[in-house]
Amino acid sequence: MDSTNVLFLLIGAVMILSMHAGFAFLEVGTVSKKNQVNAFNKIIFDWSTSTIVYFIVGFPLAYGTALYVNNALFTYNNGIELVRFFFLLGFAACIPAIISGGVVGRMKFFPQCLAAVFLTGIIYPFFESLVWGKISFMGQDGSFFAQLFGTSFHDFAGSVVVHSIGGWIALPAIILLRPRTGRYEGHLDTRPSSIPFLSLGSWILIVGWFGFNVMSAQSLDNISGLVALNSLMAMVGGTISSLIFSKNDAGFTHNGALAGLIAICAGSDVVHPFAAVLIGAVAGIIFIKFFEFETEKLKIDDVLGVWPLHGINGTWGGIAAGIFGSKALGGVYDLNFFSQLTGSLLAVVYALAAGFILYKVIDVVFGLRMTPHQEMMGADLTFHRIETNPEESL
Amino acid sequence: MDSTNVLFLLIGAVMILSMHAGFAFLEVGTVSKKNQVNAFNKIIFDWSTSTIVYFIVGFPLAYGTALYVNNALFTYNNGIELVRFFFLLGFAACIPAIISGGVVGRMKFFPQCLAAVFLTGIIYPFFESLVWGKISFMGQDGSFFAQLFGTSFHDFAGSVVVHSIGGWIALPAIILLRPRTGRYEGHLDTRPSSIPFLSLGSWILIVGWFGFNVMSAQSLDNISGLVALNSLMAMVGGTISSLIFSKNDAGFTHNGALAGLIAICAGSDVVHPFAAVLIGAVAGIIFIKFFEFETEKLKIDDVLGVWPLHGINGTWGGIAAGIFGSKALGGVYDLNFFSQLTGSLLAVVYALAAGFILYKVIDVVFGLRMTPHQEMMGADLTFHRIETNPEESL
Amino acid sequence: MDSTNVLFLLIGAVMILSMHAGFAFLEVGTVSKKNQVNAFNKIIFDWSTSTIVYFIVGFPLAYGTALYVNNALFTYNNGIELVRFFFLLGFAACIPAIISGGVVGRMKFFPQCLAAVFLTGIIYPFFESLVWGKISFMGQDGSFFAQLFGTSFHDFAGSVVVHSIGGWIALPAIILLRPRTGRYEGHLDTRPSSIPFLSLGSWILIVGWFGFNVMSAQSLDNISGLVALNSLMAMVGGTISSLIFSKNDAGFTHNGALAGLIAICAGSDVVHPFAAVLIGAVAGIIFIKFFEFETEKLKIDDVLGVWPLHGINGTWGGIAAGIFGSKALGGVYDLNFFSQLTGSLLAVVYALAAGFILYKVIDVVFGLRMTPHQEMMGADLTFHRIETNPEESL
Amino acid sequence: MKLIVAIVRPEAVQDVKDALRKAEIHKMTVSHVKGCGQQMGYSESFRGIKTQVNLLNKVRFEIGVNDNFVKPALEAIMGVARTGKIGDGKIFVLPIEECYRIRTGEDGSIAIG
Amino acid sequence: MKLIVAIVRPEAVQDVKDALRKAEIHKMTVSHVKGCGQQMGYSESFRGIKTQVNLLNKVRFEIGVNDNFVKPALEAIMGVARTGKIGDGKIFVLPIEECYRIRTGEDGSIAIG
Amino acid sequence: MKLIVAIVRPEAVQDVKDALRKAEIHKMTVSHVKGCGQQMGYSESFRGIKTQVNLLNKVRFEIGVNDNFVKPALEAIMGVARTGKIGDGKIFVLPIEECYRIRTGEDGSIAIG
Ligand SMILES: Nc1ncnc2c1ncn2[C@@H]1O[C@H](COP(=O)(O)OP(=O)(O)O)[C@@H](O)[C@H]1O
Ligand SMILES: Nc1ncnc2c1ncn2[C@@H]1O[C@H](COP(=O)(O)OP(=O)(O)O)[C@@H](O)[C@H]1O
Ligand SMILES: Nc1ncnc2c1ncn2[C@@H]1O[C@H](COP(=O)(O)OP(=O)(O)O)[C@@H](O)[C@H]1O
Repeated sequence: MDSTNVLFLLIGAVMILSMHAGFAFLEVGTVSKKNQVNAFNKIIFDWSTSTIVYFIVGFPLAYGTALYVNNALFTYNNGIELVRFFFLLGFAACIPAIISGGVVGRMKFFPQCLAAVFLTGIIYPFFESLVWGKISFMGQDGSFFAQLFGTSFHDFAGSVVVHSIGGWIALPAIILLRPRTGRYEGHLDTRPSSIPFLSLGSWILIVGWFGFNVMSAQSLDNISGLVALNSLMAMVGGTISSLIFSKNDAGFTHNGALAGLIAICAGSDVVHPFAAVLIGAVAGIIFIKFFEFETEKLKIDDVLGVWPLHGINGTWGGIAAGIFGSKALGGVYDLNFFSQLTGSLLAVVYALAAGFILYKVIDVVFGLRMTPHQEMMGADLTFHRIETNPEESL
Repeated sequence: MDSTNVLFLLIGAVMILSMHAGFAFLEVGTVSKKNQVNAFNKIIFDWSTSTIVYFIVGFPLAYGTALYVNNALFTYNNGIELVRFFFLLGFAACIPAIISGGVVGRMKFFPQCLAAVFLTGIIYPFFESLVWGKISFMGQDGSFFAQLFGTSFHDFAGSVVVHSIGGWIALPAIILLRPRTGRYEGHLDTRPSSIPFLSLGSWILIVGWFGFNVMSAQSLDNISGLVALNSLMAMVGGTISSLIFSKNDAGFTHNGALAGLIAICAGSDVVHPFAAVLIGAVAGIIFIKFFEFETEKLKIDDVLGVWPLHGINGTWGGIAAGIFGSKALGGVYDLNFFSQLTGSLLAVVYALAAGFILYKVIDVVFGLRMTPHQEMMGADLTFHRIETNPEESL
Repeated sequence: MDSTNVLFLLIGAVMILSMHAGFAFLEVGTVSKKNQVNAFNKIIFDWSTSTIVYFIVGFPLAYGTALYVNNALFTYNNGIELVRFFFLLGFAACIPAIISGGVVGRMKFFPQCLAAVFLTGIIYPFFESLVWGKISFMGQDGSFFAQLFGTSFHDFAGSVVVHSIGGWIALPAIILLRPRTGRYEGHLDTRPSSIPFLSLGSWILIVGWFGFNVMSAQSLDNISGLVALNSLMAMVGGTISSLIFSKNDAGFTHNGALAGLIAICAGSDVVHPFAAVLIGAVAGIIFIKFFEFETEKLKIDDVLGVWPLHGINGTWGGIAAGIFGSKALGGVYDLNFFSQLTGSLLAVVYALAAGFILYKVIDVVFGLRMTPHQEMMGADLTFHRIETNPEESL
Repeated sequence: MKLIVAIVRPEAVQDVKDALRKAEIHKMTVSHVKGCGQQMGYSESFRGIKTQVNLLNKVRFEIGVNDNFVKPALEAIMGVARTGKIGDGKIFVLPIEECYRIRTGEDGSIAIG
Repeated sequence: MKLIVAIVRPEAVQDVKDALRKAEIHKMTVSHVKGCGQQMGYSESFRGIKTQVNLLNKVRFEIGVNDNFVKPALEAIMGVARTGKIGDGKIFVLPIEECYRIRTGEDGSIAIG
Repeated sequence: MKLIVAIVRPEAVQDVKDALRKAEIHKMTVSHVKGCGQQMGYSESFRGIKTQVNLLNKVRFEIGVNDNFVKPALEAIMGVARTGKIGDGKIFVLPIEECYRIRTGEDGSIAIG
């Protein structure tokens, strides 16, 4: 049975690993051609540093286990703790990958990598430990929240812990960084470089998401077909609503599928499939409306729209679980609305504060922003001395 | 054991989900650059509407289970019925994805989405129920066919039920729609936009196919290494024959692999691996010859060649199982040739009739065809107001 | 349990199959645009011929089982032997895929396919049988090496058997073929065609690699979380070291991840995760230094750098397992350094000899090299009569 | 010697090439361009942001010819590139002062053909 | 009749199109080009191999006009394409000897507009 | 002032740029084009459908120079772009009537360099 659980978690871990290629292609397709190479190197490097940092600091912080000092764990139960680390690392590494899409095109390479170190080493694992980990505060049976509200805060696969944390940390980073040069003076061409790469990224994320959600059961015995079905239903709801509301806009449609998946993570194990469709459909529209509000009204230059996509929809997912996670509405379990609401809002506050402090400090110490000339030349030439189709340049 | 079966079916379901990205990229690579975005939005939207429709109407029609009215199923045996739905949805959703490749470049967006609703809601599930489902007619033990021929109609993973139905429905749709403007007057450039995307699509389909075929066992106990090996062998046979016969043509080679996989679905659990090579090799040549016959002689403008690829090769697969599914020829089971032949032909008749009626009615009521000006501008600009590489336009 | 093992091996087999799409895209992205189509057709055709040849000749040679003459195996234990073949075929088929990247741009199509036949039919399986197969010489318990050194030669997932054999066979092939015209006279543009395709290839390989390594346990009971973690750690080590040492070069970074994975195959089940990071980090630097040494100093025109990547790093992996595979250094097993060293060097000698003879004979009999005019026009037009974006040509 | 610069519809390219060949004009340089004229452009939209795009795909021929070939070239092009709908394109004839064949170094009217 | 060939920064394209439209000049042919001038290039590097790339992205306008439109066109372009930093580009005015509208076969100054 | 339009092989581009630089010519506009001449084309085929493609990749240089720079420019280009095999390309010299530097508004021979 342990060997089976190792396989189970491993499949999830590898699927989440593959999602990082999805993050990369989604960014590559959405940004300007002069910032494509940078997206690739950034994502793979952030994944790599996150691995080291989360292994040494983050995972021990969240769960109390330092795998590297306990060789017995290497073989105990086929090494299941190692694979659990790998699986949970995938979640942690989403944080920098999410933020990356918001700050693209004008953030310096190493400061942004440095941020990843703190994000996956401390900021994310601390919150993680409050919900899933060793600090019995929000999500654990008998935790503070459980005592306060009667039911603990429920976030099955990370709407709040992963997506909202990532998306809300991105917001201060994007604001501190200021818009790309010319973004609100009409000089900047904001059109995406490649719909096929955008779509490829979206598909890779969609497919990998089933590892993200289903394997969050963490043991095969607890696998739930409902989680799989609800993830599907929310993806479908997000796709349909955003396609219709955006009048068949390719960018919104592909992000709508992701919006649905983000929002369903929290309650995927408890809500009715029709509720999942609804949660996803609302998420698709949330993305459209808040993306326009953010980038046009507030003039916050969030390139991929990571705050509305991951931030607001993550929060929506946490709250929605509190609404639809109820037997009266066809669900299989009764969650507590106030527990969900409080937990979801707490994450917002934590993420905003942590994000502001982190990026402010890095900005003051190292500087976050590329020079105008670097920005004009593009991150690819600036940091990697290469264009995305090198053979074509003259 | 149930949890293991949930995992087993889920892996299959997710692999088939990923194949829809493959359908999209195969289409994107083969069509003109002005129809790429449309392929993406069409496939993801068809998948989404198919999910809803098959959940509410199609699956209950085929198997008698309405999952949404029976909350007990959400947790019964780890929710296995929900995952079975997801898995079988993948098959249903192939129907519009197959047809999409034939009608591309001149069909209006919403009529084609509407067709998907009827296809996955009624037309496909009805035939499915005759072979795999609750109407004991062709494929079930003790069904009408079993009584008539001594052995029931065998279609392990859908050569006939999925591919031939999809491919033969496409034929009347393509004919009703008429060729793209200028296609047979020499004005139309039929060259593909991108071999890399075509190849990517083909590879995604090839890889996902092993979920399609192997998980058709539907429970881990029944998993069959022979199914996996025969799928591989047919893919390889199709690749080799089509590469050689087409003198190394990249389009035929990549479709040849798919032709082999389509033809082996039906008999993959019963034939000898060498028979699988042969079935695949013949399928590769069938595609080449019938594609040329169809598009050059009959002047039917089947852009991706979905009728020869899925239609004829699906039928060939059903019949081939009747030939090679015999212990005398090294197989592991004796199928009945006439049962296979009759079943395969019945599918042709059903698909032609259903396809003709469906698309004729939609044509009369809503109109199927884009205007010549829309066609000239491309489906991307017409329906999505964007080009595939927006940043490059001036 | 057997059905579970069938699933286990099948997942590995399919993941390795997918890696061949990765080989294709890595090559496509790195070469000139005029050689892209060729990469696709070459890889899929090599895979196909390898399947047939390894099925009929190679696998029986290595393991003594001719699956096609023993129909009982088709159903015995859910056909597990068939899936084992599929899994091990994936390794064999890597040999031509590895070499392909070195000889690209000037090797004729059919001679290179012919080489694949001998490689996967005889040359690779013979060495394979010495380590993993029926000839008890190097890797088996009680083999010659085990007697000589006390511990047999250990190559868990093929650093030596697969990668070093492939990479070192490529070396004589590349030398015999001579550099591309103008390569060392400054006339040749060596810039890659597409970083996105290069990165896509790299990501597909990275993800698939976990099937390559983890499923090398060959039965679920033996699954090892340590193998998964160490693979991850080496990938991460290779990425980080090569990014830093190459000053953020996109080509080196993406190949560095692969370098780490190649080097860890041999010892992934025995070393400490920190040792894995180190092995990977060294591998990343080895690639950079030896690639420059090979292509600039030795003027060997190894287009993708397959000799330093797979050859030298494969050898390094075999030796590194002998260094870090020791309980004193935190590992879980004590390997013998001299056993590892001797085995790794033996592979070098065997591969160089076999590669030289094979390609020399093919060169003399059929000729390996394209004409200068063909080279100038590109392999795509020469062998496939098509360009990679056909619609764009005029 | 004249340089004929012709902007035509992408659909007409094969026919223009054939017509020129029939008129014994074998040498030309061709490129993808974008053009706007009486033909309407269109507006693009991505995630709610609209962009006015009024340039459509066209193909530009550049043909250096001796004076006596100007008329045949013009006739060849106009004969096949005309659909009668707006967007058919334009032809400009510019004077060439010198012409060189790089391969041989020849110049003048012998070099152009 | 003159052919105005203007090389401008990619960032200026929308403004140039608008300015021309305001000057009643609606017809043009545009293409992506690479240019070098006083502006510095850059060097690329891939897997240790450096390449000197000194051509930056520019956009080339080609506008056929009657003589009285030359001045408005030049003013329109220079009015919006100037940033004052090196790299702003050049305008060349070439003589056109003949001009034809393919759609109608019309020629001369009536055909150009 | 003259506009030198040179069509060369893609392989020659780096050498042409270097040669021009040595001849003190630093300003140019370059683009990818397709060309056909005495060099044979090829035919493509995809899924059984053949297309005649007779245009090969070339690179087009466009260099505005003052009259005294014409000869050095021609010599620089021909010196390095010549392989002696067909396909080497052509050079056309066209008259420029006016030239403007967008950055400063300067015109004439001072603006071109
Ligand atoms: N005066 C001009 N200068 C440059 N290009 C022109 C000019 N007039 C037309 N063109 C080119 O010809 C194409 C077709 O022109 P348009 O005015 O639409 O056609 P028509 O000549 O039929 O009215 C344009 O897209 C543009 O590329
Ligand atoms: N003499 C010329 N011939 C051809 N193109 C030129 C010439 N001078 C400038 N250009 C084009 O204009 C662009 C900007 O020129 P540059 O010299 O950098 O700007 P500036 O005129 O401000 O000094 C160049 O990249 C090139 O494309
Ligand atoms: N008269 C011409 N008009 C326009 N372009 C030409 C002309 N002659 C040659 N070219 C360009 O030069 C390239 C090489 O010409 P080609 O005739 O093959 O070489 P060669 O001059 O050595 O005979 C052609 O592909 C084309 O782009």
